[in-house]
Amino acid sequence: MKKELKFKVNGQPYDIFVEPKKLLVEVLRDLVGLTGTKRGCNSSSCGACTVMLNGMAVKSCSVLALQANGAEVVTVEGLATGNKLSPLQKAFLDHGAYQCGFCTPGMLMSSTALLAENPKPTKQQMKEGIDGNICRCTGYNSIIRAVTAVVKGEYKEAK
Amino acid sequence: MSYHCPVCNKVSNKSALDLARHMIGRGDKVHRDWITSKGFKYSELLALQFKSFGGEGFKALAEVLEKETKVKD
Amino acid sequence: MIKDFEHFAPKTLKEALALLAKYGDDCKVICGGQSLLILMRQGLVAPKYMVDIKGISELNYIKDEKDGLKIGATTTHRAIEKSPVIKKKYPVLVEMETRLASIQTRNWGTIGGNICHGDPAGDPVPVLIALNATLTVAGAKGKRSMPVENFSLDYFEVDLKDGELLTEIQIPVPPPRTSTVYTKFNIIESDLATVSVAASVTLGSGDGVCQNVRIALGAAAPMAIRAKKAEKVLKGKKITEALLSEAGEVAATETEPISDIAASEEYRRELVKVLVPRMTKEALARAKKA
Amino acid sequence: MSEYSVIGKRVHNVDGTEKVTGSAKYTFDVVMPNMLYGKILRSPYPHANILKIDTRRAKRLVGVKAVVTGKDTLGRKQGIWRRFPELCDEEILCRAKVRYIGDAVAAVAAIDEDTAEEALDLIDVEYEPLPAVFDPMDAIKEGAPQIHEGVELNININRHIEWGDVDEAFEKCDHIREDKFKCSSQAHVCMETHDAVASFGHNGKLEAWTSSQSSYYIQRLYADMLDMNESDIRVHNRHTGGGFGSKFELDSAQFCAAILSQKLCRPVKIVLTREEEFTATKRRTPMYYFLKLGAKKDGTMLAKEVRVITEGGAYTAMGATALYLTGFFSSFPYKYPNYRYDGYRVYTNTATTSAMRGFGAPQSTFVGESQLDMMADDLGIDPVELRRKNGMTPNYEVPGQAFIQSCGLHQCLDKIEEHIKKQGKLPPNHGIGVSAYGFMSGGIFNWFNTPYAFSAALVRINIDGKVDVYTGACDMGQGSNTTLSMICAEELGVRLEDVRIFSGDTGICPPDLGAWGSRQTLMSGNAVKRAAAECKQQLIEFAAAKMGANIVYDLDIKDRWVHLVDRPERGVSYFDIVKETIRGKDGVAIMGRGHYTPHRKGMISPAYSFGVQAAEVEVDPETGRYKLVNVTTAHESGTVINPLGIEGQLEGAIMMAGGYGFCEDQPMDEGKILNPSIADYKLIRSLDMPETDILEIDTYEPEGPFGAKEAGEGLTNPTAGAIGNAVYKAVGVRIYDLPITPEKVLKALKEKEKQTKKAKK
Repeated sequence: MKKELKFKVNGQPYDIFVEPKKLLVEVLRDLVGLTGTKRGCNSSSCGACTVMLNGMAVKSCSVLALQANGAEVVTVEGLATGNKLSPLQKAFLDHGAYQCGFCTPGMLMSSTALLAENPKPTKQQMKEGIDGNICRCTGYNSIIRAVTAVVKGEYKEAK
Repeated sequence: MSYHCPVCNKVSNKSALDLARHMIGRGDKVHRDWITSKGFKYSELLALQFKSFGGEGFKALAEVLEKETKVKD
Repeated sequence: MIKDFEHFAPKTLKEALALLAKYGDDCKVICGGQSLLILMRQGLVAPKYMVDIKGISELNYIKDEKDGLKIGATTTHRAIEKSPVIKKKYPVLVEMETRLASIQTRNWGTIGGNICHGDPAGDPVPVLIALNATLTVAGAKGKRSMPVENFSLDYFEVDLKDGELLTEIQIPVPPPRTSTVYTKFNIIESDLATVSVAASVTLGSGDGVCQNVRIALGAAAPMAIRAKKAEKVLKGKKITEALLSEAGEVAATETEPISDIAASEEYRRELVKVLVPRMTKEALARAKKA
Repeated sequence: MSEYSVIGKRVHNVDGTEKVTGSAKYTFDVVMPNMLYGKILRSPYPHANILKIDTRRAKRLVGVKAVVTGKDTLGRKQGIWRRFPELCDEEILCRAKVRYIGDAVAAVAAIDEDTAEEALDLIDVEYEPLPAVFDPMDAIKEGAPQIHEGVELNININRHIEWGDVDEAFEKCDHIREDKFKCSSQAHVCMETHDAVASFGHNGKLEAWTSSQSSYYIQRLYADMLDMNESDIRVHNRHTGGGFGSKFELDSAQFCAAILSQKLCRPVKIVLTREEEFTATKRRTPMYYFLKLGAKKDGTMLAKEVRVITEGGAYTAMGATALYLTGFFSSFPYKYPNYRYDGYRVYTNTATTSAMRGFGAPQSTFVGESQLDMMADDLGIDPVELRRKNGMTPNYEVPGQAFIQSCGLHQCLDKIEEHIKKQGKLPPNHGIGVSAYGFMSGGIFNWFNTPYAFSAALVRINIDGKVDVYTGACDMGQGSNTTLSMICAEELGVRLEDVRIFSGDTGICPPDLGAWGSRQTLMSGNAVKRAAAECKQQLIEFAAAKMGANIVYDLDIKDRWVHLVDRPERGVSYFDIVKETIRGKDGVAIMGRGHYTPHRKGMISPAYSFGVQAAEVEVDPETGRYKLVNVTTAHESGTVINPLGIEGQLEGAIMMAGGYGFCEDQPMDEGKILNPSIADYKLIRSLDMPETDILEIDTYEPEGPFGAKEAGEGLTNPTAGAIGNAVYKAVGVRIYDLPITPEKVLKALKEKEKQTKKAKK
């Protein structure tokens, strides 16, 4: 039977009842209605469902929704501040760090979590940061160039 | 001299072998039936062809075409 | 597709053990769930009750004590990977964790969950065997401890009696002039191991004799194993290239590898022959410097 | 300063802001009121008759609204080669017989996915298993099980290409090599799996949202299978999460959703699981390759003979084209005076093989470039030099096959040679392998049998000067929306942000054959350019009248400024002219129509792009494992319209083509794919990706818009061959079957060790 789930998504508090079997990604997409987070596999290996949970990048297809009780979740819809894109979003645009865009929400969340935890990662650490995310279009190097540009401070933080 | 395909209006002026390539290559029902009517099994011709280099399958058909479809112009 | 279940989220170990005793075989423990949820999504596991121990903070710790390192079962891989004290005193654990699956999996998955999943290709167990680690499990009838190498019984089967929970991993302080190294062979960097080797070497004082050696192999048998015969080839002797390759040959005979889409049986044995000497030599080199 | 103001600039993708904010809507995200969710029941048998399907239990499950089987369809057979009815052989929802593990036999629509999935287990299907055959070499033997009625030796189609006198030429060769290769299968792994929302109205018309590369094809194939007028069907292709050749044929998600929706007049959404994506959609064609190559001592290639047997899988799909193209590109990019190709596509009881990026050329390039390197070794000639000696040149005619206008192969060879020299002496166990390639910019053939122009576009200029482009082209991520918008802006002389593009919606966009064969930049680009030119002409006429300039002056528009070409300072604002033109045309918005169909062109394609790739690997000789260090590519594709786009295509191609050589494979057991998940199907990730450098070559293709040609699929051809040649250069072993795994490298090294020991005795 359903249990209460109280948590925040992109700063907005939610208090909803979910079946224990519900995964975090299902709650975000179907109940909270944020379809930016995608799903691309059934074996927790593609990373398209990556969101930030209490500041950490996690695969929302591999987290029970109820385990997010009391947590702060950030999805791709939460990256921009009002009508200002985040530095990473702007860098992705400039460097063509996406093509079909289906893995891009996951890539952005992994990169955002990486920089939140370590503002000056080495190139190897950047690659480790997105190694959990499969992209079939770009060949990853454009994403690494975008993250590098942000690390070098080429983009102002949106106030 | 040229060789006229007995089934469709394709004319090959090079050789019977060239016409054989056209007929087997086209591979539609009409061409296959004509080839079978000459006592060949279409799939056997193909089998001959892919078993080894040298285009043996086509040579076999070309001999028949040499006789039956040559036209002196 | 996951079948629905009743979800309990106990806050203390005591509560968790009570729940496990009450529901027995009908319930399953979930912590990070990084491996378990894959099985549940594919309908391979469908318990009626789930005891979610992710929130039990009393099992989430890294303690560096006089007699060694204590790690709580619900500690995440990432916490181990980023722990300064582990980086300083047990660097092999950090090297191992960095190549374990992905950052997302390491952020939420736990060391205890990984060990209890019992995958012979899992990264932590071979390293813990090489480090001579022990595990503590707790049940309604009390606690018991065992060397980590005895915990895995068979393919995805561990020594957890009904109603028991893994609570702690203990790693003894390594003797002086000791170094432990780990490597896993695969084609894609962050993939599961096709074969993995952990080696720990302790040097005698000043004479280059290998006072003690522990060699553990992953993905080379239904569970992670110690290559005891190979250890005997080296123990108490001065290490030479010939001895090292002999150890590799012997270790290969101790494996029962499977053939699967990643590699054939012969190739896994061949890799053991190459990686055991290579890693033992690496451990030896580092031990000299330690 | 290049004379273009929009083309060649590094611009953001026009749909970029939606994609980096997660607001881009894919079919995956479509939710409609009253919508149901569907699941498909698939055959567990590789070859079996369907005796009985009992759906009663499933229909009684609470929440199930409809269950359909083959009996609920018209029993038609679909195929993309509509001109050849005998090649349209796929029922999608099988009526009497299943032909591979994964063939669809029933579909359920329910209130949610879990209920639909549960209902699948309640459908009882009685199969009569038949003997099955999996390898093409077995399927062509006498007495092998017949997969399709009346098809002898399971030969689905055979193709022949020949010029010159091959047998005579081999007589004159100093050196002849015969080699045998095996090319493996590969999965597209689009991040968005196949999905569709089909919605029948009570008016009998169908509206569908689907992830697709050609909404017009889906519309037409729907019409065939449902016996409807194609214009009673509207297909939307919102954003698509990747296609790579897997999304322009009607698939089970689209068809079953439509059949279910037709019964209920409610929208039905079906999203294939990743496992279905691996097992029940199409994949790259595995091929057995037999090559015979003859050359003179000085390295001149005299004759090449190629025999190919491909694993066709259960149905024809686009496999027939792959068979033709692999034979055609086996001669690329060299001038063979005598050439013979025989290809056979053989039905097998495995998942159907069809189009995938490169479409037969990655296979022919891997085997061709591997053999060429071996020939270079035999003759003692440098591999680059051997390629330079035989390489195609501009305005070369592939005898009786194709006419090549622009060809920058030799500039690419020079640049790659320079790059290799710059690396200097490589560390031990490192090697750099070379691989040259050529590819087409869209195909001439019209096997789809549509009377429409290949590409069509409509451009409309509104009162505020803003431009709307309507094109049937489909953007699956390769960036055609951006490239086509740039072409329109450049032609009209406005800025990119003045252009808004509508694509892939068959309701409002003119038909276009869609995204395959790397055709859209050239073909859809030409259509958009001509439509924009038609609008420009109307503006120029009004501007000339208004300015009253001497008629000897030509007018042009650049950066929103209508001006005299010879006196650029004399002009008038584009925005003013637009208002006046509309007022002068009785208030009608300015419209332009453009279309493109290649006429009187060479057999295969209006234009060809070329390139050479150098891959560096580092091999661990004790385990056979090797690392992809660097892949450098000199690619020429005429004028580069969208630099960010072409760089993305190149790096993405290296991930896919590199994977084809390095790790990707679909091992099978009795027709069952053993690794149907992203966990088990090895893919290159960021840690495994090599450094990628691009050496841009400047060429101009007269046939293409502003001189542009393809940069989509050609780049997927060389990498497997470059890796194979690099491994040979590094440790001296040649691998003849893909993928090149460490196990194969070590086995070959051990073999070589045995040989040298024996030789010493």
